[in-house]
Amino acid sequence: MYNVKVYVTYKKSILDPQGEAIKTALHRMEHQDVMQVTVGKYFEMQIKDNGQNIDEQVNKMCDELLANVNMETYRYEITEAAKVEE
Amino acid sequence: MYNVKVYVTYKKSILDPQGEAIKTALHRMEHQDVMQVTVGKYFEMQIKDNGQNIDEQVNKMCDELLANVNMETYRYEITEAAKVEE
Amino acid sequence: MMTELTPTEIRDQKLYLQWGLSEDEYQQIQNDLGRLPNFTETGLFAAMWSEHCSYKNSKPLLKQFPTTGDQILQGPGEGAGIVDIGDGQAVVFKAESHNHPTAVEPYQGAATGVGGIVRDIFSMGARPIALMDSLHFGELNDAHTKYLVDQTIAGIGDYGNCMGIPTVGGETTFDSIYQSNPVMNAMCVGLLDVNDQQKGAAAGVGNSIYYVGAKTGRDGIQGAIFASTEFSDEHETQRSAVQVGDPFAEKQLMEACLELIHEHSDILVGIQDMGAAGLVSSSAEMGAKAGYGMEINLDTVPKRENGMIPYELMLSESQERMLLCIKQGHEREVEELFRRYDSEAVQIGKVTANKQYQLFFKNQLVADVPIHALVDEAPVYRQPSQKPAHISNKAGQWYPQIDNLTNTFEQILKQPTIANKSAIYERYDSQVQTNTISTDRSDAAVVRIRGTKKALAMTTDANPRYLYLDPQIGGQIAVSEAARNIVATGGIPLAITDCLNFGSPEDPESYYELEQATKGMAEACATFDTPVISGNVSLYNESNQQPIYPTPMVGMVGLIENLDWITTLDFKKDGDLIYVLGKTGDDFNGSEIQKMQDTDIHGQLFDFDLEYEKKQQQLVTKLIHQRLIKSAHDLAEGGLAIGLAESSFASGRGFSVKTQLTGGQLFSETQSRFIVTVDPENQTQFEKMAGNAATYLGVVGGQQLRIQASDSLLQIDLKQAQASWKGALEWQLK
Amino acid sequence: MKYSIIRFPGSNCDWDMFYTLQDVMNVTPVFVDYREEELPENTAAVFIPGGFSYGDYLRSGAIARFSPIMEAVKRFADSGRPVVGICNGFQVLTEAGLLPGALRRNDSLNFICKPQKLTVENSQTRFTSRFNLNQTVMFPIAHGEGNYYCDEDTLKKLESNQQILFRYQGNPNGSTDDIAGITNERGNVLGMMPHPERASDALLGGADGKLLFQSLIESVAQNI
Ligand SMILES: Nc1ncnc2c1ncn2[C@@H]1O[C@H](COP(=O)(O)OP(=O)(O)O)[C@@H](O)[C@H]1O
Ligand SMILES: [Mg+2]
Repeated sequence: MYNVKVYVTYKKSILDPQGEAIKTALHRMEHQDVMQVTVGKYFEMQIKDNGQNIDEQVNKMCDELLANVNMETYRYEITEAAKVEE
Repeated sequence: MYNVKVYVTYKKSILDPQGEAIKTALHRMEHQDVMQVTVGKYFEMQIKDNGQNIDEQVNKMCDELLANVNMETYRYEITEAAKVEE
Repeated sequence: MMTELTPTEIRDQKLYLQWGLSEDEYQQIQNDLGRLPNFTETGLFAAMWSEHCSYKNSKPLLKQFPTTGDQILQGPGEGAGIVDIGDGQAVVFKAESHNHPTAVEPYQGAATGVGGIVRDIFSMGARPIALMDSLHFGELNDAHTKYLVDQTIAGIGDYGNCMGIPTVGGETTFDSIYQSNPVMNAMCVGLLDVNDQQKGAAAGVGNSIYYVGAKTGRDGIQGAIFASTEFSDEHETQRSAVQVGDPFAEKQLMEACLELIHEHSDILVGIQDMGAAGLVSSSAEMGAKAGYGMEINLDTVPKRENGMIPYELMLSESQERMLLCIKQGHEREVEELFRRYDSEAVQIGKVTANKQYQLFFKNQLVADVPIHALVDEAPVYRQPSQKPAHISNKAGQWYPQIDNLTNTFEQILKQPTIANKSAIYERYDSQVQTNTISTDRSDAAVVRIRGTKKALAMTTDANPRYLYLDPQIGGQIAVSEAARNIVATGGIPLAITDCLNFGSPEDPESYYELEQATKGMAEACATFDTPVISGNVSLYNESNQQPIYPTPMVGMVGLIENLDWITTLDFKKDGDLIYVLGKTGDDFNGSEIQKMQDTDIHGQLFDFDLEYEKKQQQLVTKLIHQRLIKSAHDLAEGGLAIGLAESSFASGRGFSVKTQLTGGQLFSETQSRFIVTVDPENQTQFEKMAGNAATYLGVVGGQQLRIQASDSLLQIDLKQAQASWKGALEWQLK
Repeated sequence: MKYSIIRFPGSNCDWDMFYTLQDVMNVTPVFVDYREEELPENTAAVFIPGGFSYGDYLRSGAIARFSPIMEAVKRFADSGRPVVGICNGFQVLTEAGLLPGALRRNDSLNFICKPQKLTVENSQTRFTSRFNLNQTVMFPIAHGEGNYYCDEDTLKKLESNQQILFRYQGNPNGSTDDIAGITNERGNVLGMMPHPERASDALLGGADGKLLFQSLIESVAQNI
């Protein structure tokens, strides 16, 4: 069993309207020292070991579903888990 | 300067329909070994050091804005950065 | 990061070819300038002379369209067309295609398509009051198409919903030809006080050019060029960054611009949105239109990213930006106004007398070209045209095979193109602004004009299958069906906008389709006195050498002079009499039932008579004005059987009908027909007025759909039929 | 007496509320900008209209609640006077802590706009006195995040205090216990996802919403 965490964010050059709106809101709340905010998506997955390369599988999931590579990038972390956490 | 990463997810007790939908989609794509998917929000922030406790500040941002503590939980990571990345 | 080639490197390495300029065009630029163009200048010409901006291939064909009329205040050439509707008010509308961006990133592609068309409308001074769409996708049998549909709908919905503009209608069809080249067209309708009418012109030496709205990033650079070249899987990696929409920023920008227009018109000289080819096309067009030159200081342009070069700044297609020309001396007022809406307003240049278009960057003159060369002197091409091999001249008529009429009927109800579209339109806020009188209960959507007794009827229509079989007749039908929809709701057609979605003009067969379709549309527009007041051309819709069906979307708006004339398609009362207006023939080629039974369409398209169509429509208008009919529904895809069923489903009332037609003919798609219902009290009067145009069918009532045809019987429980029709699309989208 | 309609950047049902109050209900609405720090004098009731305040970025209503005017709205509510949040307004009121619970994304994950039948669960309040108990009414809904959530303790309290005013018939969005509209404990703050202002003109398909405005306007008149 693997625990996989995937982080998807917009590519650098892509507008992030949410990030901007949140930054402005934080400034209004007196957190003026926040210089930049980027908003992304975060996925936690549990994947059963099926004998195939886990990296390849996760890459495929990201490329085909979790991210749109035309505008987003992703990174992930894979840790091995002995068994399913409840 | 601090780099801060915040992860916001629904509380365990709350159904996450988005996670379910993504799991179903992954299964259709032949990734049947995905056992569970949770979807959350992910924020990257750059915060200028203002001499005040950074943990306290981030906690406050999360409690008041980034998460709705009625239904969400959050965790964060803070790393010190020498200067603003370009 | 882009590197700028020198003028000689551009010539030697033929960079201009990569950017879509031909050898001749490159030569013409040299003649215009009297020297080699530099990197920035080459980019400006490539963008401005692309099909998307210059219409170089379609212009001669667009000339066929009637564009003027007593009611027309503004024809093509501005952000949107304008039609007078009396009482000092006018309706403003236009449609736009975003097919390629939608194929690449459906959510953002569709969203920014909506954002763009909304800017066109408020740039004219109008408040947007409605949105519509026209969508054509591949068959719903693969995961990618389902994803495309879902995300396109989400993108359209989220943008319009957030802007507070109701999306009141549209159309959606499914056919494998659109598999990897979907069609996404959006139309926006606005309401204007005639006194507020604006133009996109920058006149008056010394007046200020203002950039307002979002910052410029590297989004969609080469978008205009990209939209004008063919799409094939190999180019995947060449795609430039997708544009992301920010409807919230646009809402703020719209409110600011409308306040400027309504309350400070004395200082506003011109306004235009930054659409395709962003800053260059908006600024150059505004200057050229007014007969002036312009200078722009690129250092002042608000930037989202570091290190952008002039080429990128000029061609970026970042969204939610507008360009204004403001009277000299009133800069403060404008800046202050936009600040109140958290929107940026920055002076980036001024109007000059010398008719040159000049760009400064880091204190250097980086582009200096005659403004008219850029805007008005793009070459115009008449391409070779050849009738496609598949267009048949054989009169052979295909006939449906019907073993069990009721089963065939239920099967056709479930075809995604016929099935109820609530799984789509319930994801759009159709009610905001509280003026929406009818969406799915009438052939055209109906939106009232607050404070008057009037309403607007609006519809989008295309029937690509007919156009594929015969582009000219298909073009006539597209306009006619739109008019029929308007008339059935009690409106008088005013004018149309269009999106011409076709294949490559360099392919003689695709060019033939474009040529013939526009000819047919023009003929129909002349017949109905509905000039073309705006539109958009999207060519090169093909993937891997396969063009889509010719798909001219017609967006039509009509005026309902009196709220009492609003007519919906639902049956009103048990016992009402049902008539069909118009004759039914054996018209199956290109029909829904042909597609269902043969999986493709073929044969020669049926005949069509514009004059007869017009007479039928005039009759319906007369019947409505005399209050002789209680419901009206035009017959389209699926024919009489489907038309009756739709009126039944919308009302929850069954019907019992008897006809001389065969079971097969119930699905014939003969044009120029309506189903109407009549109160028994008015039967004599109705029959007198309708004469032999009307054929009595039966009565409304009960909980069964029952059609006794000459050779067979259709009978089904209303609830069961309705469930099939209502659930089919939702189920197939899962 | 004035009926104050709060306008945030991105509010878009502000005019709908305005026209309903002015043209249908014949009372005097006024717009109040989110940057104001005080409500107009003589404010009889506060309306927070639907829309997408701050684009609904992050979570709907999350950013709007930090607007200067919200302090004044809180004071107004604390003094026992009526505050009504419709759709985005409901979301703002929960985010601001003026109403319990939260609004999640619809369980279908899709925005939904359609006519929706509701059951009136309590007709003894200042917002619902014109309705009958258990009456079925039709109000349009139009939201992407209308899936009401609260924990069990809160739900029990809502029930025992009769704070639930409207329930959906045929739950469209996954809301806990079919909840469509609630009040605070004191009964002076109402939040609901369905749009009464879209159901106040028969020409547009129904006028059940007028009963809600009538109830409120009458209660205001009685309190003077
Ligand atoms: N993509 C869409 N967006 C909005 N409304 C749509 C869309 N597709 C279909 N509709 C609506 O669904 C209803 C039925 O559409 P359609 O089957 O094309 O009707 P008709 O053939 O009578 O014009 C209409 O109210 C139409 O506006
Ligand atoms: Mg149609």
